[in-house]
Amino acid sequence: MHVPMKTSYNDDIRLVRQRGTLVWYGLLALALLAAPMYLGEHHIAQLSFVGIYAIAGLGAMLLVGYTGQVSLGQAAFMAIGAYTEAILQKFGVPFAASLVLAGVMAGLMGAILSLSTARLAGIYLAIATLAFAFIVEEVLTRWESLTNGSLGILVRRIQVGSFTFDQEWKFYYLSIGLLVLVLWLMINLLRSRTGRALTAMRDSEISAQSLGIQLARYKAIVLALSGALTGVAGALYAHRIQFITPDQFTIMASVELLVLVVVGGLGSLHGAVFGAVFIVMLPQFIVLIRDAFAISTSYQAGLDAGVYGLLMVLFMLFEPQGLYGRWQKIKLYLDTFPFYRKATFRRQRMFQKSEQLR
Amino acid sequence: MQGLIEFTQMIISGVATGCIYAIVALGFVLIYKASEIVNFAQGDLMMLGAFLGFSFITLLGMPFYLGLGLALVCMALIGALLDRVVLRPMAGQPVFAIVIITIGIGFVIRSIVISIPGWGTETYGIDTPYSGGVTSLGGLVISNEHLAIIAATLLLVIVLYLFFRFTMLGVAMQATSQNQLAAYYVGVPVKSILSMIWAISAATAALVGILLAPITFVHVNMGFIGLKAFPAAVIGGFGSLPGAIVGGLIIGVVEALAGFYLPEGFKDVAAYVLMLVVLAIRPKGLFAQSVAKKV
Amino acid sequence: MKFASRLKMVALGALLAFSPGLGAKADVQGVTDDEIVIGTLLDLSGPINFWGIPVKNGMELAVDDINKAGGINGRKLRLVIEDMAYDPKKAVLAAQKLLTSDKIFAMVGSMGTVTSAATMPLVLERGLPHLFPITPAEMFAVPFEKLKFAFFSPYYDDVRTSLKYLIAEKGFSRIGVMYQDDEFGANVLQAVKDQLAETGLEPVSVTSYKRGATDFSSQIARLKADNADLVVLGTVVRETVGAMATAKNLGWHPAFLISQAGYAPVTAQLGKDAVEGLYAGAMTPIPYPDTASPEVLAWIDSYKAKFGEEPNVQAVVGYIIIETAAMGMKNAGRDLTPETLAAGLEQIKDYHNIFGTAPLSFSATDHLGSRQTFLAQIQNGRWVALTGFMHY
Amino acid sequence: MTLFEGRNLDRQFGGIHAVRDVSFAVEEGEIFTIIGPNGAGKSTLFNLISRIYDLGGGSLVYDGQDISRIAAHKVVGLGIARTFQNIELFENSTVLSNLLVGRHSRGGPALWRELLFTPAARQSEIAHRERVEDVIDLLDLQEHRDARVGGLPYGVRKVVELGRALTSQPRLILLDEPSSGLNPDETEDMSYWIQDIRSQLGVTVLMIEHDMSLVGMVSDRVLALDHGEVLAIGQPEEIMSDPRVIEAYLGG
Repeated sequence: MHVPMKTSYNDDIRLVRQRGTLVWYGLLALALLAAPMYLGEHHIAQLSFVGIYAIAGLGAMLLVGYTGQVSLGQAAFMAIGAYTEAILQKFGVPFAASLVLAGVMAGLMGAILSLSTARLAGIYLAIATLAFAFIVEEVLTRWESLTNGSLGILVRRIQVGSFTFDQEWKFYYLSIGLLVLVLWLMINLLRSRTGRALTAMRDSEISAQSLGIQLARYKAIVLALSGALTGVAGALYAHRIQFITPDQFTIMASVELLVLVVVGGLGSLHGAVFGAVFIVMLPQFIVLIRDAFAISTSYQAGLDAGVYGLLMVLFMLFEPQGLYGRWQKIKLYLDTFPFYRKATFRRQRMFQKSEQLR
Repeated sequence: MQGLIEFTQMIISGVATGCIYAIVALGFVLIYKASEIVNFAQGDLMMLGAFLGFSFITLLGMPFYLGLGLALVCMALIGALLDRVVLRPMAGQPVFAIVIITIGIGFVIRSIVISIPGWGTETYGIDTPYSGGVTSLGGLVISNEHLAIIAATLLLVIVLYLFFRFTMLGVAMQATSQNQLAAYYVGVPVKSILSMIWAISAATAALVGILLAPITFVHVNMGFIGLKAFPAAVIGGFGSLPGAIVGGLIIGVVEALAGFYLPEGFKDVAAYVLMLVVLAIRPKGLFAQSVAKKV
Repeated sequence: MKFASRLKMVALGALLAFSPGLGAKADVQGVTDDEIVIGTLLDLSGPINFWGIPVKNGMELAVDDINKAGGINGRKLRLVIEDMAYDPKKAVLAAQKLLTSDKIFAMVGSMGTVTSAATMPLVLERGLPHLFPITPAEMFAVPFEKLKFAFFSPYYDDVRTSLKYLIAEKGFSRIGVMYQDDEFGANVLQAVKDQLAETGLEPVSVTSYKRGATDFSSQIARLKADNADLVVLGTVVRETVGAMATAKNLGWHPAFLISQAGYAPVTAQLGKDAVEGLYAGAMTPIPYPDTASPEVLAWIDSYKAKFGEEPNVQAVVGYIIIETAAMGMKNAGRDLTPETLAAGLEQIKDYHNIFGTAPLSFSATDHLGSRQTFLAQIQNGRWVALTGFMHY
Repeated sequence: MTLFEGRNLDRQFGGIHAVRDVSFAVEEGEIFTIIGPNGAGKSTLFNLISRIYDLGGGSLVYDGQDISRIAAHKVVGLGIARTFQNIELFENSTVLSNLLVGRHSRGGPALWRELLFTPAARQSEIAHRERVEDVIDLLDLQEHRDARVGGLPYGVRKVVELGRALTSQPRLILLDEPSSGLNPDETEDMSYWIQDIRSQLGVTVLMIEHDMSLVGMVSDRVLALDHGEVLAIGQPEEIMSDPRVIEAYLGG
């Protein structure tokens, strides 16, 4: 392993700690920039979905992965963002403003939700967020004068000045660009006081509190930030799909975001991106399996749900650190070969961390 | 007078629906108390139970009660197997892991049901000895299906009460729920007990699935009713068996009344609004004992 | 096909997809000298896969029949099916794949309003035809666009037509509505409101439920309290039965009307006595084996031989979608382009297929094949036609 | 000068009287130890002081100010830091970031500055890190600096928790059984650190301890607690030879 020499406190705060990493990220950035030149439109479309879902995933990751607050209602934030964007667009608000407002609106709803959930933990919180999502969905359905109810809203393409995002590659640059921006904000947050307060709450609420962290306040902050990020993703989603209805933001959509963070790797920014790639590519992957093993399309119905569920179970059983955790292990294995010790990553059990005694 | 009859009628159908929520919630609570696992697959277990009942009764033509019993036994085995294979390795893991894994199990169950020839995505009915008729009381009418559900819930509650109160096994299960470590030290075989609790929980799921079959029919998505049972369990205080029953009944009745007296849309969110209100006042539900963490 | 060669195909497909320009570059994508590739997006694993799976079967049978009969003007028809699980994101991605990797010539019979609304622009932007989506919404034919065709009488139309007939012929006056609170249900509600408004009426009671609901007691109690004599149900199968059984248990017996969405044999099978007398608007007679015409019987047999189960209305829908699209292609002649296909479809006038579906006509100004429906009723456990085709 | 005073502290849980009418005063700069058999109410006393539990009766006076009703998260800001009996570290973070959380009560930039990581935010970060490095040097934690806490040996974690409390620059530190789980060598190290904390940093120490050799070595005064009540307060030798104290330990 490589232990860098540190000469200044700035070293610890730096965005990229090792020169080698910088090279790799530089190459990745180049590859992404040039992608529309060598990838087909279909793959560019997939990548722009990866961008959207990674942003939503970062919102969920902040809440679930970094603060330890399980949310089964993330889709509600996406819905709020999407509807805010669609409605503001109808009133002719410019995209830059409406995108920000979509995030602000969703963040505000998150803060309001925290009023009733601040004292909750664990499964109670999960179910309370579920309830929140149901209520949001119902309000969107019933508030017909604003949302057009179940009939949905047609969303036009994004227009900035005279520039229209009418082609795949344009939207791709927008969503990847926003993803990079959001990643930068997240990194900043996590290397600051607030970010540390959030991870502290995840590991031990009681000692976080004794160190001066006001739990209710930080739970409100994290729900607001998570809501805002997911809301921004929702706004992009609305433009990407161009037609939104309340039933696109159901419990299934929330579960999908939860799967994204868990499969990607809890508590890591890479994890959110890995998870987004996974969620977007999985259907194609299933089609490959189907074709390769000559499974009749009659069984495809079961296959899809089955693969999805099986992966969730297997990841939890065998790789709770998610794809990113697996990637790190492979990297460490190569770095330390042949001295790799399995025990380095042995998972810890937490019998004392009983829910009932929180 | 007409208003009073309508009101009573609503209460009755609310109670019947509430009983369904209550049994599903009971299944959640049994498992949660024992192992702190919230089983998001409970609804799908219910669906699987109903499909088994359908196969035994309708496809194989068994007598209703024999088919019902057989379905319960099969589901109990499946429940124990799930615990043994999937959930035991997860003991002590954080909440999200449990949430994800049980949601995953739910998906797998759905996938299996869809892929089995003769089950699939169609909707089926189960004929019961009691279906079709109604019982009238003054101006009130209760369908036999609803009566059966209420009766079965009562019976189940009594049986479970006697079991936990008076049998060795039941007492051992209670001990396990209260303190696994202590139970282990006094010689309770904690692991087998946990499997047995899963078995009971899965069997109650099958029971409720078959009770529901004449009303909502048997189909892949029937497990979604589990989402309504969550508020029931939470309102009751997730760790309390009587709480689950009371929570279920409250939700059922509130829903029925909201559907009749309040504007459109309130029926569907009544359960969730009520739950958020309860949680804001009592963060651990109505019946939970408050235990502070020791530091 | 052998496993290895399949694997090779997958690899080759991936390679082609990554390298635009390598694939055969014809003037019109999806049309080669000996093949026409069309695509469809179905829900095979989502909440409405009880529609998607039989539709898929019906479509595959139609493709088989067409190719066995020599194809279309010397070209074989190939259908690429993508599952979108009723998820708009998956639908958009799957549509992208069909359009850019599989290079389909036309999108035919995609399912779902939301999913089709999200994918239709992608198809039309490329100048490709979007044919016959399976949805009750009118937006897929109206406003008129050159390459956009639909043939379903929208549920909106069938409800208005049935309601008009029932009010005129049976004298119902107090109309109640119970609808599913999604876009399908909203269409039904709108139809009732608009039809009643023509005679200055309003629904006496309007109530709704959430998709997947199982308990309808408070809704039915409301309708009963408002004393409706005809209840229009914006429901599919289970909810139809559930609502009527609840009413029966309460000792209340109004008349019930549903849209095409609940018009299926399974409604009668599940509901038994409870659904006796239920009215429905319909486009296609149900293919009961004992009353079917010899052609339909032969069709039922070949379906059973291929899929091992009885066909249902959904399968018929899948079949006639492909059959009708193929007819348009045949009319277009050997020089097949989106424009000639549109012209070919527009030549179809008053076409009656073997299933007795409402006759289809397209013209240069109207791309909605039929707005006609007939009224059916459940009598003794099966659907019986009460009227001929009509329109409000 | 009296830094901290508990006056007639009282707390019941259900029927159990965990702390009954306990009064004591801690002088600035002293090391004050609470001893007592298991279940004597020592940890409850700490939890009352750090406001995790509400007082049933009595009052807490710190630096002349009544703090009986302030919110739990504000306690550390006043200058009272604590450790926990069973170690409550942030297991999934590094030693460095655990210690940095200790700086939380010392303030920081506005959220938007953190998100954009403005120069002000960077300055604040560097200032906090300088303080933390001082503590790392003091407690010899350099080699574990970037290690994940969850993977460290118990003894090291105990020191990290002490360090985390110190980074908040307390005037009074509450140590809940600093030596529990440590081997004799580590216990000895711990005793030196406790003395260093007082002599080098001028921090007043209020601790709960079982190890009588440690108690004897570092304490200025000792309070013996049994069944939630004060048995005696006095010099270490005095208390340890008090027959009531001995009986409480033997009799349980």
